[in-house]
Amino acid sequence: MPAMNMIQALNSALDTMMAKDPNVLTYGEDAGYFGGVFRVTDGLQKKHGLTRAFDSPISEGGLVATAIGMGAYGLRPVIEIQFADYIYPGYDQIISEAAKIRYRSAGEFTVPITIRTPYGGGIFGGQTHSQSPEALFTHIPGIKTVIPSTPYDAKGLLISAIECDDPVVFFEPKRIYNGPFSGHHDQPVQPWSKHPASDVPEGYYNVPLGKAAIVREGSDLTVLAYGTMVHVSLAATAETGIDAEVIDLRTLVPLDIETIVASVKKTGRCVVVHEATRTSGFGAELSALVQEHCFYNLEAPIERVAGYDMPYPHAFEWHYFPGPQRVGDAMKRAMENK
Amino acid sequence: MPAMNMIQALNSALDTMMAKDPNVLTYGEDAGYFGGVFRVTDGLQKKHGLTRAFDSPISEGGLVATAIGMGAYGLRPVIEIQFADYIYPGYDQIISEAAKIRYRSAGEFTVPITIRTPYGGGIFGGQTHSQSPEALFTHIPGIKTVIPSTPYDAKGLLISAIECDDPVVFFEPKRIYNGPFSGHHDQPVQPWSKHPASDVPEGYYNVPLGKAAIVREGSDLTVLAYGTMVHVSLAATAETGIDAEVIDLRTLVPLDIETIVASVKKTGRCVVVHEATRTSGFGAELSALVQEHCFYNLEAPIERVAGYDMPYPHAFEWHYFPGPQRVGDAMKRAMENK
Amino acid sequence: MKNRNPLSLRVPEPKTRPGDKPDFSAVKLPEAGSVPRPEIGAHARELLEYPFTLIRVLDGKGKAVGPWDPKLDADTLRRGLKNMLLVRVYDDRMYRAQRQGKTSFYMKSTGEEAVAIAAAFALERDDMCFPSYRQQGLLVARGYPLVDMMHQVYSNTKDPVKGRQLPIMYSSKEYGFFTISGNLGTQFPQAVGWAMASAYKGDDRIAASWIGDGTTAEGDFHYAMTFASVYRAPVILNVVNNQWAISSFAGIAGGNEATFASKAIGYGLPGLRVDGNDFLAVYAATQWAAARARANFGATMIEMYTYRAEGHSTSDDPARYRPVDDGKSWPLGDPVERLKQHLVSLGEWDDARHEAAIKEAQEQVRAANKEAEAVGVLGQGNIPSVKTMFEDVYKEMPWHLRRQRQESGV
Amino acid sequence: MKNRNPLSLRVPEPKTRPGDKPDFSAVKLPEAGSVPRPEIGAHARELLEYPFTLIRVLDGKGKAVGPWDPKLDADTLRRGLKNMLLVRVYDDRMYRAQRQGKTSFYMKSTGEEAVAIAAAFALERDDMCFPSYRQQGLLVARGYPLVDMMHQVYSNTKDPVKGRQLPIMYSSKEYGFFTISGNLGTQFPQAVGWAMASAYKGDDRIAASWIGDGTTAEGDFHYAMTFASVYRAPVILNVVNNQWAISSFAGIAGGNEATFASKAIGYGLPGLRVDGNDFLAVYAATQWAAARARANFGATMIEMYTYRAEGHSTSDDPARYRPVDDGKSWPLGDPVERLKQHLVSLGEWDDARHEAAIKEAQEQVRAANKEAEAVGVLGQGNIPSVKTMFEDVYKEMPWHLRRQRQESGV
Ligand SMILES: Cc1ncc(C[n+]2csc(CCOP(=O)(O)OP(=O)(O)O)c2C)c(N)n1
Ligand SMILES: Cc1ncc(C[n+]2csc(CCOP(=O)(O)OP(=O)(O)O)c2C)c(N)n1
Ligand SMILES: [Mg+2]
Ligand SMILES: [Mg+2]
Repeated sequence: MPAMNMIQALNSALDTMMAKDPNVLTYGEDAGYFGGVFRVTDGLQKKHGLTRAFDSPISEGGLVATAIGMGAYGLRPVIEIQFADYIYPGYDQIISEAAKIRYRSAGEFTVPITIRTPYGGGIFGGQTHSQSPEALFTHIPGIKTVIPSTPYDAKGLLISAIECDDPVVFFEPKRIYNGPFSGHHDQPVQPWSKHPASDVPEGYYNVPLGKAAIVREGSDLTVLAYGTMVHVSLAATAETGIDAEVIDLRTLVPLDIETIVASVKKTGRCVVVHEATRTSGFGAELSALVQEHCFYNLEAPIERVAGYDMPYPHAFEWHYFPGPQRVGDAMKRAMENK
Repeated sequence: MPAMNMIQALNSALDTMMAKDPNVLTYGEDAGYFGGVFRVTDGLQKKHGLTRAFDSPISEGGLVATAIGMGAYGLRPVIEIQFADYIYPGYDQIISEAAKIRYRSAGEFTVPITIRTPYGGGIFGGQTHSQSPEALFTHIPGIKTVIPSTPYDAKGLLISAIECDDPVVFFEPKRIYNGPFSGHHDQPVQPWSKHPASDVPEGYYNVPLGKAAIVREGSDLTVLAYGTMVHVSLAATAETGIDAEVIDLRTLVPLDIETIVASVKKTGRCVVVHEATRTSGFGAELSALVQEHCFYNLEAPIERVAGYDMPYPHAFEWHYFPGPQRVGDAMKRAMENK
Repeated sequence: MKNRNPLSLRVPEPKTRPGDKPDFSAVKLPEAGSVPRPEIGAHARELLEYPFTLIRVLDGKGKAVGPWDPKLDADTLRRGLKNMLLVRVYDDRMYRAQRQGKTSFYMKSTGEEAVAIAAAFALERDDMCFPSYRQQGLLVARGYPLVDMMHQVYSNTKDPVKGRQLPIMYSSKEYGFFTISGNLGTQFPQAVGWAMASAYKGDDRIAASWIGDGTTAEGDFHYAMTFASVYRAPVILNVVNNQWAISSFAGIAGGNEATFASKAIGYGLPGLRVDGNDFLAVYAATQWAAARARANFGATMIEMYTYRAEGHSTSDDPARYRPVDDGKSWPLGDPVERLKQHLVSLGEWDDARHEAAIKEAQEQVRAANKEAEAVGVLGQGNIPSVKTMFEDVYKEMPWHLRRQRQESGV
Repeated sequence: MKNRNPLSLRVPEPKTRPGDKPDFSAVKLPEAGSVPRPEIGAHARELLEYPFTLIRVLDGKGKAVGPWDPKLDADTLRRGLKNMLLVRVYDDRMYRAQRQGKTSFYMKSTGEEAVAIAAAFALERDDMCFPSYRQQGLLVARGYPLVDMMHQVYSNTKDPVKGRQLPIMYSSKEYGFFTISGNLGTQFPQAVGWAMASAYKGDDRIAASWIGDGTTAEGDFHYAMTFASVYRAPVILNVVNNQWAISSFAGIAGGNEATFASKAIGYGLPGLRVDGNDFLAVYAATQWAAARARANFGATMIEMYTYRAEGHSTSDDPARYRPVDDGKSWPLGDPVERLKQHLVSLGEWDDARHEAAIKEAQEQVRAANKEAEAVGVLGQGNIPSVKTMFEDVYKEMPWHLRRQRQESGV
């Protein structure tokens, strides 16, 4: 199998599902002829036709709303929101409609749609190309929130999202589209091809929603992360020499609580890591859940490493980005209390 | 001083500030001639003139956006979003614009606007007249989030919000507009007039943002609540006989962390209460903060009492609403572990 | 050079307020039958005048005149009239039920019955409707059981949406009636998406949606119009201009500056302006738009020009913001009376039969309500099992909801 | 009866793609000078044809013709030309700086200089501008120091917005230039709010805003038009139709179905359609709209019909989705060349002076850039003190940010 980067893996997921199911189509701003500003839909219009991969007006609200209508008809649309920072004009349709239609219609109408959107920092995108708004979706019942961290998972999870009968918001960590990222921006960029998870099957397979992955087993403490931060956490683990168990959540809602609880009960310590701003970020929910389930096992306070509570500031990319240094420091603090 | 209910107190705050400052004006859907569906702006148009209290098109996005423009000009608009459940079409303008304009312009442009909106359940409003979306705002740097629980605080906090040079989202607990509510829907409704906090001065005064109130001192455990849930928590305290310290947060961001930490360090136990859905609710942030600041003082897991993770279901109003029974049970659980 | 006259802010006000006499002198009415009927394939550019006139079929004497006369047979007209009567009686009964404390909330469509009933008649049974909360007439016209509507209003054990929605937020996939949302306008672009899907699949079903005059100010209106225009979606986008949005008159939505129908021009869509109290005009315009959509010429926007004869909802008292009996002076009258007059003028109807029809409707409603109340009304505990409250959030219940259900002790 | 022809989904496509010859045969151009100039107080209803024509002043030979000729003196014209040249040179230099790795991003306004410069000339200095990212010409025309723009682009220690914003997201209250947002369209209704405030205070300043053709599909466009119409706000709402939205042609925003200017009709606002590459036409239309607004007749929407001559930004390569040199064939030419031709035809300009003007502009830009680069370019660490990153989130720094600043160790 050829090595795929995350863009190629996502493209392959769409291509696979469009070939498999005529009810799958994709559209978004610049997602048609051009193939998307990150090239994720590249070639799909040429291969599957003008009406199955096309450009949309610049209207995130209209994108989500029409996808909901298509879903109600019986299609499985996959829409692309160009940057997660621009999802908010579609927010009402996502949380007031997509999330609630199954419930309010007692299961009569459903919304099997997938909303793909690149998120996160590390690309000098400034405050409107770097946001991580996942917590604004994890608070909303009726939506599933998914975030891959490798090409293999990206394809398998996107296929599961498309096949899911509930609406899925699928956040793509744009910083690692082309290669894993340790957080050491001063080191040479690694391509995915050197990473085992770039070994992506051509055809159909899936990675189930709601299952976390233990990407590194360890006994000293548990690190909960997702997206780019999985790789940063692994780097921090290597650099601190702490024998951390690093868990890639992969799906935030529904959360794989068993895997988390089993790990923290084993290690007795926990560090939660995300790029999103700290206050009311998803890390708060993780911290609350861990102390609720593992209170008597905890040997030290649960640490949160997160973005500072401010818009993502352009020139301060690397002061803002929660890199391996900050993650490592938190891991050390969590180990201190013996 | 005549007793005021919360509606009269809010009306008095607007009237006071409109009389004091010609740059204060108010508008919203049905907020003009009619005086608002909850009557909070009643009489303001007649008294202060057509251009100072008027109806707006049904466009929450336009409401927020025009208020931002007015704020940039130098006015202090107070807009009414008819129900918090309908704030989402204005969400992009609130979090991408109002919240970020001071920061992105390095302080050149500011947004001294107040967004008033009734929130919460207990009125058989069904899933689109009962929501508590505060956590969708506490996650956003640059916004202050305020929730009063009495007429006195409502007026004083609203005046502080109007005078604040940062954007404030002001959530009004509609269930207690006309009287405090213990959560016992089967008991006769109490008017505010019987409550000391209905003793509201006619003229100008303020209650500072960012300061919580200890509404009941106690030594057994700490209850953190806001809005309607303050009264429900007091009822649960009385009914369980647990000597709880009940803290009314009043402002969620910026949070009065000192008051919270001092209390939990004293009691060693904490219960967090809100109506909003549990997952990623503001209770998660409170729980995370408390365990970060008070880990070594905690004698039992922090309990969260919150709305179930689903749309607010009409017929199940009292099964869904987190009443004194559920709050009391959580308090007992928190007391169990000796 | 810059002039130094101070600017001033204009806030629109209605002509009349409580205490004033109703005054509709500003309402300009072209003759019934005076508006030509274009080809269904006409280019929108050729239809620029339609948004500024008013399509009327029934004249002052109840005669059907002009090119828009759909020439319906007497049986169809009688069915239309009976359906409108049934909705009106149903609305009255449910309104009373709320006043009697049997439910929390209700909304009538009184005065606007033709908008929904005539549209349902002109559409195919399998066309998909995305209504607002004021088109209960669609369900009635399609034969949805009254008793099921009542079960929903009472949130009882037989409520099709299991007590989860506010009264009148009906949903019926079987009857082509999309689950009503409390959030204004969201259904408008959803209908466009459904229509795009139908076109994508090479289906022949079209979609129709309804929003109010006030709701046109929401972004969803603009999204719907934009996507419908760009992708030539087979959809009918109805704006029901009943002159009021709760307490705000249509001028607050821009109605004083241009007709709502004229908003279609900027999207290159036909914008028809129709007497919404004229059953035949509503039928004819809907029929035209449906034929246009089915022939792949795309979407039509229709302004249904009518009047909200009663309060916004059971929570509203219009006497606080408009003259009492304002509705009685509405120059386009009442849709029931006008269709009755037409049938009478055709010799196909008379007062006796009308009285009988009303009685029959009341009987139907009484019987259905008896059955529904027997199952249960709100507040008496006859609600669906509390267990079900935790279902349908997702297709499968995730662990955290199972856990919350446990904690709830049900 | 229902026909059984299958529906089909229409997705608009541009006439030409890479490999094709440019083809603008669909662009219909009325004669320069052929459009009458209405009274500034004219009712929008009398202006229904304006959105469908094109206001042009400069004819093919560079002569100014017709009622819209603003009759500007030669000095003003020369200043306009020099400003356009300056912006163009500035854009080229900054574009190169990005390619040289001195900053992360840049966006040019090449081919659209007249849209911003002529508008700035027609507005009063204290009128408030709410621009998109492609009206840097407004700052240049108002004399904002080039070096400060460069400091912003380089995010250096002298960046007026303290390194917090992406390059080109300028902000200057002093120069009446609202802080640019990365979120498309949000400034449009904000400008309306600012204008409402000016009217509320009895001030005489007006507001102007600019968005692109693609951005008209956002809800903010609709909000702006609705509030401007309802409250008669003194604002000029410009839609810069440069034919492209990154890789999407204007048809994806509905441009094939109706002109963007015609969207004004549905709000009862005048909609002017203007040759955006004609300095005099842009000036005249802006002047008309400004006079109308100042006289309290309310808002005007103007479609500036132009062409995005280069890539969307430094991240874009237009050769992937449109014919190379498409821009060179734009039937309305280049704004700099056309104003030059006009001045030459008046005997007020010649090639030598033009060359000298370009040199002078290059000199200005070179000098400013030297100064800016000396202060610092992105990636070399010459950024504002990291402490400042924590400031201005709120007026006063709350405890949690103070704490985060401590933890950051700065
Ligand atoms: C997004 C949103 N904003 C506000 C409301 C509150 N609200 C409910 S009905 C209504 C008035 C709607 O008026 P109109 O669109 O004319 O419809 P009508 O009631 O006249 O049929 C308002 C403001 C809502 N339900 N949703
Ligand atoms: C709300 C939002 N959605 C999407 C984007 C991404 N984006 C940036 S520029 C652009 C194209 C804008 O085209 P147009 O409005 O025609 O302006 P132009 O670039 O042609 O001047 C897009 C889609 C954004 N910045 N904001
Ligand atoms: Mg209405
Ligand atoms: Mg453009």
